[in-house]
Amino acid sequence: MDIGLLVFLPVLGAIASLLSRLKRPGPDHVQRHALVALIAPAICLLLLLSYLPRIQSGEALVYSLSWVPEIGLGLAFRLDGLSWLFATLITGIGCLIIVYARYYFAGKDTAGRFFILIQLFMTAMLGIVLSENLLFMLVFWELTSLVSFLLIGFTWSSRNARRGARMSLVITGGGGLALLGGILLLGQIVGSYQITDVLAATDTIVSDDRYPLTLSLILLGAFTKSAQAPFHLWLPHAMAAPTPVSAYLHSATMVKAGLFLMARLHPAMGDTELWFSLITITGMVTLMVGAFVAMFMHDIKGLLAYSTISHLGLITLLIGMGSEMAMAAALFHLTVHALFKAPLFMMAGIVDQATGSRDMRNINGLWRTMPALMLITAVPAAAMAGLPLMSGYLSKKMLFSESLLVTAPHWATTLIPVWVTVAGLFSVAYSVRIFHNVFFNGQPVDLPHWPPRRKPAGMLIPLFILASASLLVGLAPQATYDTVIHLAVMATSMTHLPLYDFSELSDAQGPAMMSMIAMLGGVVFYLARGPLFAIHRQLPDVDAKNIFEQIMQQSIRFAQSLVYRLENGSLQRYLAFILVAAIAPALWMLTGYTGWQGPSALTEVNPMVVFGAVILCLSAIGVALFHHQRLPALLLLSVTGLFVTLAFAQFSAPDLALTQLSVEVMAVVIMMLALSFLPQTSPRESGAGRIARDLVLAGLAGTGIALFAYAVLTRPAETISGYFLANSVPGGGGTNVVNVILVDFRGFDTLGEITVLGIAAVAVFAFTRDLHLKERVASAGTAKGFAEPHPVILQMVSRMALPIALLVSAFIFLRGHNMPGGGFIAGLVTAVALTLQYMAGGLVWAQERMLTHFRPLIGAGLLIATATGLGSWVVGYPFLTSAFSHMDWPLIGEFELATALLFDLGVYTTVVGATLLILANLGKLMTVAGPGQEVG
Amino acid sequence: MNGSEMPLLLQLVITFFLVAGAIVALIGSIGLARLKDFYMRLHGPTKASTLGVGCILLASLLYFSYLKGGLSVQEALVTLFLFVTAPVSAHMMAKAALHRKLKCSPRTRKGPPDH
Amino acid sequence: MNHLMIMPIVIPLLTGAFLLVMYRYNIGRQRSLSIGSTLLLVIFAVWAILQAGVTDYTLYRLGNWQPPFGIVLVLDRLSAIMLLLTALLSLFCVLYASRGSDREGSHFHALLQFQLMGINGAFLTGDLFNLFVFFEVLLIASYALLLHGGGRARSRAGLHYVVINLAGSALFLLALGILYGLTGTLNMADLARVIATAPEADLPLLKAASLLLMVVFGIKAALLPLLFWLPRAYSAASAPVAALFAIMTKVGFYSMVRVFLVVFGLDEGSPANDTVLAWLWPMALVTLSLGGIGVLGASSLRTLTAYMVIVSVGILLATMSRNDEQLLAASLFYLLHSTCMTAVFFLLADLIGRYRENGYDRFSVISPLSHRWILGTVFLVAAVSMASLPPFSGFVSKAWILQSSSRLSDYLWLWAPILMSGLLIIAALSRAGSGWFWRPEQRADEAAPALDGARTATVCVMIAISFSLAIFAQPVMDYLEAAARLIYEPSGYVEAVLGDYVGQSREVTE
Amino acid sequence: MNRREFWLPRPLFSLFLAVLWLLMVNSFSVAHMLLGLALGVFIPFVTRAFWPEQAKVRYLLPLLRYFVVLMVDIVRSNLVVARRILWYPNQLTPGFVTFPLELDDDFAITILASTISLTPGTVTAHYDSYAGTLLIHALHVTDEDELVRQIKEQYERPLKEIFQ
Amino acid sequence: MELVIAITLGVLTSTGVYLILRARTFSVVLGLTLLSHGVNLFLFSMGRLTTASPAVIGLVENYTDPLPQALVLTAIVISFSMTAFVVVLALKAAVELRSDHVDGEDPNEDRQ
Amino acid sequence: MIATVIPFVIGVFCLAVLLNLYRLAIGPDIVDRILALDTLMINSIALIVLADIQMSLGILFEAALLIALMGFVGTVAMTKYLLRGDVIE
Ligand code: NA
Ligand code: NA
Repeated sequence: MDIGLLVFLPVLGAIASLLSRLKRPGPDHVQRHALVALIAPAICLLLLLSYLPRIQSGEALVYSLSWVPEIGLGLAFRLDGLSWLFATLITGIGCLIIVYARYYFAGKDTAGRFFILIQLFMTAMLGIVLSENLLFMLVFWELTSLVSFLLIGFTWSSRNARRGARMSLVITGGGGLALLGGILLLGQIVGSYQITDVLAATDTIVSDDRYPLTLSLILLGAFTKSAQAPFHLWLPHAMAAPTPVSAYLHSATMVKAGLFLMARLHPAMGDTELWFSLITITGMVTLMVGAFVAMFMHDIKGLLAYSTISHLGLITLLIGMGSEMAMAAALFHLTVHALFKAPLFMMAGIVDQATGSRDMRNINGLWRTMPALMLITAVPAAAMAGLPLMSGYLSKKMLFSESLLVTAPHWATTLIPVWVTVAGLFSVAYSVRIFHNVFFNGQPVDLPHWPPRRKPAGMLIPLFILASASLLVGLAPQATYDTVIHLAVMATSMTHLPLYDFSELSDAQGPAMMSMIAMLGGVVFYLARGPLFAIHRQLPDVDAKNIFEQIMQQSIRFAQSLVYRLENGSLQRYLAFILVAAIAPALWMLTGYTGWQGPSALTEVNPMVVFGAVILCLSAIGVALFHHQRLPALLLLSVTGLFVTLAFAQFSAPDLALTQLSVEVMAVVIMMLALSFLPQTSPRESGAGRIARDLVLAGLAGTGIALFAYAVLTRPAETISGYFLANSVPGGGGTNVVNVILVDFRGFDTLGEITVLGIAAVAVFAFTRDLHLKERVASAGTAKGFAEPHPVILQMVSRMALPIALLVSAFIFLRGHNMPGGGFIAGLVTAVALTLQYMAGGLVWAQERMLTHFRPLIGAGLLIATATGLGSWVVGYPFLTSAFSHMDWPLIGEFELATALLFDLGVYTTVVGATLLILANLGKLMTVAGPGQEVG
Repeated sequence: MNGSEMPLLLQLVITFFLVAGAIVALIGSIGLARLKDFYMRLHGPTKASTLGVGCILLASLLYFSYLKGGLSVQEALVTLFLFVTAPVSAHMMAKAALHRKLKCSPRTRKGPPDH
Repeated sequence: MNHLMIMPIVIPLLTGAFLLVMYRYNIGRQRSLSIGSTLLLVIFAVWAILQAGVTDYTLYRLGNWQPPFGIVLVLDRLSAIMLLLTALLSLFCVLYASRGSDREGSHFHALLQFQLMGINGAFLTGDLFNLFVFFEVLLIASYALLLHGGGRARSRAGLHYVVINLAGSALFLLALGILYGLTGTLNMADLARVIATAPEADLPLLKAASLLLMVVFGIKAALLPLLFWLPRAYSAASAPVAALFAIMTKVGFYSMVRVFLVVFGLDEGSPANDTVLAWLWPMALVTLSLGGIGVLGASSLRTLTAYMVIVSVGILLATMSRNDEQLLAASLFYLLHSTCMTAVFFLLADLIGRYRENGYDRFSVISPLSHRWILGTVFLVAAVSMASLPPFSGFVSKAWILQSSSRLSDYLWLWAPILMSGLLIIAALSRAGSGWFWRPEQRADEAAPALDGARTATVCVMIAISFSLAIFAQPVMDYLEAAARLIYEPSGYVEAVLGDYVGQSREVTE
Repeated sequence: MNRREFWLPRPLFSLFLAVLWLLMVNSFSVAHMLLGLALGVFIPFVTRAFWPEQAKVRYLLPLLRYFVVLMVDIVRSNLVVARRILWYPNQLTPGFVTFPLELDDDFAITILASTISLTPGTVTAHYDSYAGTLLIHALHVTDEDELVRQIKEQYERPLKEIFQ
Repeated sequence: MELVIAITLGVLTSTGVYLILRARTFSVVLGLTLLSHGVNLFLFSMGRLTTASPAVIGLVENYTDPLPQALVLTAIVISFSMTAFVVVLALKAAVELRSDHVDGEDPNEDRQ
Repeated sequence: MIATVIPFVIGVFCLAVLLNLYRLAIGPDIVDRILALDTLMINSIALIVLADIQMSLGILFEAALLIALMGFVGTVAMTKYLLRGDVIE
């Protein structure tokens, strides 16, 4: 449990920092923040130290808590030698960074934010190294990318900071996704994400088909995080972050996460040809690229960044070699690097703040003004150069000696030793340069602050501690190795190893020679820097950030153009896509289908039906042909509608005929209302190609429908409708089965259907409410002549027709349950009769005479229908259960009372309200007082 | 069920109305198709078709009255409705034609007054 | 029979109708009614979750008619989940809209209630034609809501959306016609039964009908190449409407699951859904990829979110088309996550847009912003969740999907676009965030309107839901696995719905 | 307006509706009589605002007689028109005739206009309420004044009697 | 007879499809109407077509399949609602987008 | 007798309908087309009634009534549109 505490303590610290930040910033607020921020890491460090004895006994402390067992994700922690080493580095250096930052951020408001983020980051790093569950580790892995994004963009007003932050997030985030894939595959192979299980399943993993992919994905994650070429590009640009961030994230900790992962998985996945070649080659390239570029950097932080890349490559190379000794060297150098690189960054920050510059061409001769800094920096600089007696010397010699031991594959045996020697040479050169150029090399040039501003001595404390530690390691390598590193190495090889013998190392001749060459060569190289810089200046200046931005921009442009080209705002194209999508699969499916002709015999041809069919077809084709002339097309459409009605009447569907007819007229009236605002003709704007394409689509669609219809019609019908015919009278109380289906068997459909109508009307109301048709409104008025607005004769007849039409609709309504008719048709008849009043008397005239507004009518209709349905609850039946009874009243005769009639009343009311609401609002657009005024 | 058990006289009457209606309606439509200008064409449908359909409805009235045993006057309602609305339709169409200043045939004695 | 089951349909219907009757109600009363109704929906949805957890299938026979003759509502775990998701989502949308967006046009609350009725009906119904009806209800309401507030962009997008969906409705009817013509029934369970025993010669026709249905549902779900209406429609809609629309594509997905896996999937030997699933797979993958590209190329946060919707649809349909029980469960989890987060982003785009001096949610405009800290933090957290980064539900769901799919032979086809689109999302969101919150100057205080606490809180609670979905993932996953198991036992569904009805009253006419 | 006029604006028309109802339902049960009467009262009540003018029908019997005459004329006119259309469509001499109205009740004018449209070879094309004239199109006209006189004689005079 | 009906359905659908692919809202509305005619008739004919047998109990001896009729009735009402809606929307769009082209005057104006 | 004559009568009305369609197609003016459509509607009332008689159903009366009503309203709408450029104002 307390391992888990170890991980989450910094979160608590971050919360504490957040709370402390809420307090009004006083003169000492940075100090307060720093103190608050130091608590959690310090406790962590102490806890870790307290674990050391147990770790040294070779124990791996594992603690697991279930979280999402379904996907194998658990809160599981593991503390063994490897994680202890990393965790200690993270917390230890973290504490020192916080101390350093207390002075670095002195007087700045942003300090609080820094302390919050740095502790969050610490949590993320501790999570990575202490996770026992690989998926759980991934949670923290992504968190490091994210917090690092925020930290790099810390000074967000700078464009460089923003770009650098984005670049690092995209690269490391992308790597994280690859890692996710890799880890999931690994988990699938092993059957568990627990590191214990994974480490125990080496043979299963290596022999699996998916091993190459798994390894590649995992390494992709590791390489991006650890800035391996070609993913190293983000690291130099992360230097836009404040120096404490660079010192912590980009030298000591985050970039080591990838190395950690490789070391962690080495026992499970290493020891293969693939592992060796992927990692060593990457390491070698990174090592060389980093070292080479570092030599030519003028920016102190830039140089340090590239040197970091180079050292990361070096460690990667060692991990790739994979032998126990190489692993020992890797971990030793990793520790050593953390100890010397952090103080060098801190130095860069001090110099930057003191002089206002980081350019080594300007910064010279600081030894006079900052002698203490010079003295302290000498140690890490020497360590980086790998001078004898320094920690870096030993680790470099370990590398050299390991490089000589490589026997397979063939290409590596000579290449690697030469390669590492050259790289060593470069590293000597840039180490000498950073020290000499900053502290010596003549007088400073054009520095913003000169003489340097005094910096608090406190900043030197963490520097001093780290430098001492580095020195200590160099002086007592064996002790260092034995106490901490050996445990980690054992964790990476899962075997009990003999201790590394440093005395053996000092006796070896080869490594010593290589060291010598590197050192002398480096110095020579540095002395010859003038001409070399001149040559380097000739080389094209490549800014990775710009390249990255360009790639991003290009991708975005590509994405935009692709999307724009597809989603180009053309409805015609979208519809064509949909048609193709509907036709193509069906066509594909049915090519070669032979079952179009079903078993049923064809029925004989009825000439009247043929006549109707021909006219139906002709009128439809006519609409298509004359669609440019809109009113004639509309008339032809009416003919089509009429013949559809006749078809329904002919084929035993009187209800449908009635409905179709009423709907048709209302639709045509509505279309004509709209047509008065639209152009009277459609321009001919389709090219021949477009017309041909559309004709093909239309033809295919029509053929498809025809084939389907033919296939179905020639098959015997097998349906459930016998039940409806049988139960309509006994169960539904009506002889018109269609109506009984509508109000009873499938009354729920009808409820939905009238809701649709109601919504459509309300929608029309809502969006014509503020529609302005200015240019049209002016023409309305009271014209004389033939075009008088309200012809008297029409008015007279319409008024007379209204009561009669209402009587007819009452008739149709009441009859509906037993004969063709029903609420819907009755409603439409009423609506049509009232529409006639609008047409004859005008909107204002008719509107004044309406008994009610239309929206409440719609609502009431829906409520009536729903309430009828709910009524059946009272007697314990489900929604819409009907009841009916025939009552024989004396004198009056037999009366049938059915709840279905009440339901139909709801339908009627809704239809009247909805239809009139639509019409009135369309008509409203024409009147002078129209826009903005509510009608209905 | 069919009309074969009907009294011959009724059958004859119904047949007469059917045939007469058909002929009258056809004449109306012929007029619509053949006559020279719109105003003349208007006459055919307004009267002939209305009456023709009226005859058919009358036949239907008789037929179903017999079939269902009782007076079935629903068709009369349709006829009535047609006779009330047809003049109004014609009136409205004529107004529209006047408004659109449709040309009269050259044989017209006196054109419409200008408004 | 438990009447609570009809409540998710009846309550919004009554509320909507009542709001129309009381059309003069002031906006305050409208809001209270609407919020009250939506709260009730949440309660009933919770009941539905519990009920479905206890009983695999709860039936509600409307009109007390025996299925397949009457319409039957079927509540199982899948529909219960969808009901709860809809209820919660709509609650947040209503709350958000009640801060002012609802006044931009008429009858927002009534229309929204009708929309909920349609959505809930589509989730509950066990009848294919009734599904069509509820589709139309939810569509017509969505047309109206899309146009809510007016403006040119909405008119254009609305017109396209409407016409395309009308074409879709025509296709739906065609497919229904073919199915009815060949099977003589409309009840999903009965259809499944008949299709499973259909004569060999009819099978291709039935499969062709299923392909037509794929297009119909594909238009709703936004499957390539049927999705081009979506980006503009969703980005034109007002924020709460767009957020509610996050569930709409899922209605299409849900219908596909119901129809293709249950109705066409009964025959275990050679189910009729093989053709449609085979078509769905590549189309969904291309959809997913195009969604990712669109996310990168989006010019505003709303458009970006619209493409996020497309990405999520791609993932959902691709996983569904693999016809695997566990994968379906995983994709249902992803459905919960993606619906929640796309809704969050539509709201967030509006929330942030309100506090930018100009440019609303466009990326190309650099504009001072007020309340940078709060909004920035909310955006950051939301973006992390949206990008499927841990520790939010997106991470869990994606991990589950990838994991479950890795057992399939062609898993890499799914993995590659999922992971790549993840990267594109990270790239796009980091650009957006850094451009909005880091780049411009702080907006001058006097010009800045006060932060709307209610709107912000709504968004935050939704993000918190995404987070708690990850924290309490296991129980949710158990539920979803059970839901998926039921889907893959269509015979159980058929038995539960049809009961002892074995083709009585069916007649054959030559 | 008194109570009766409010609740029962048109008693005669109500009765007409009730009869019409019975004709439509084709059943003369007590139930339908009651229902017909109820509708006859209810419908004019709810639509009274649409029909504000009081019809001034003086004599019902002459009106009925008028309609019978009209029916005969319609049949006759059809025969005439049929002959013209079929046998000599090209020899027709159509023309517009302005008919000066003596009637001033809109309802009566409407009946007259409809009558003209339904009878031999004439269609009412326009009603000019300012000038008080009807514009008539005749399919075949040889003497305009004769036509005007004929219409006045045959239709306008009876209508005037009925409505004034 | 089946062939006649099939061809009619095909023609209705074809003309509808052709028209919805036109560039002007009015043509699209015409097309949608024709398409819905085609589809409704198709659905209707799926119950097989019979004459003189309306599903009114007691009127005739053989009844046609009433279920598709009920479905088509629902479909007609829905397509009427949709037509009304889309007509008004087309009008609104034509006014606001300054053109009755389905994409307005400039389809990409709200894109930046 | 009636059964024999009905097909003939139907045929005559079909001929009438064809003539109406001919006028509808050639126009020349839109008013001609409206007139043709109006006539077509009236003739189709006859067709409906004849079909009703032929099938001896007696249930298509409402259809005839509605065609009459709807035909009238449609014609009025179209002519009003021509007269005023609008149907309702
Ligand atoms: Na220097
Ligand atoms: Na019932």
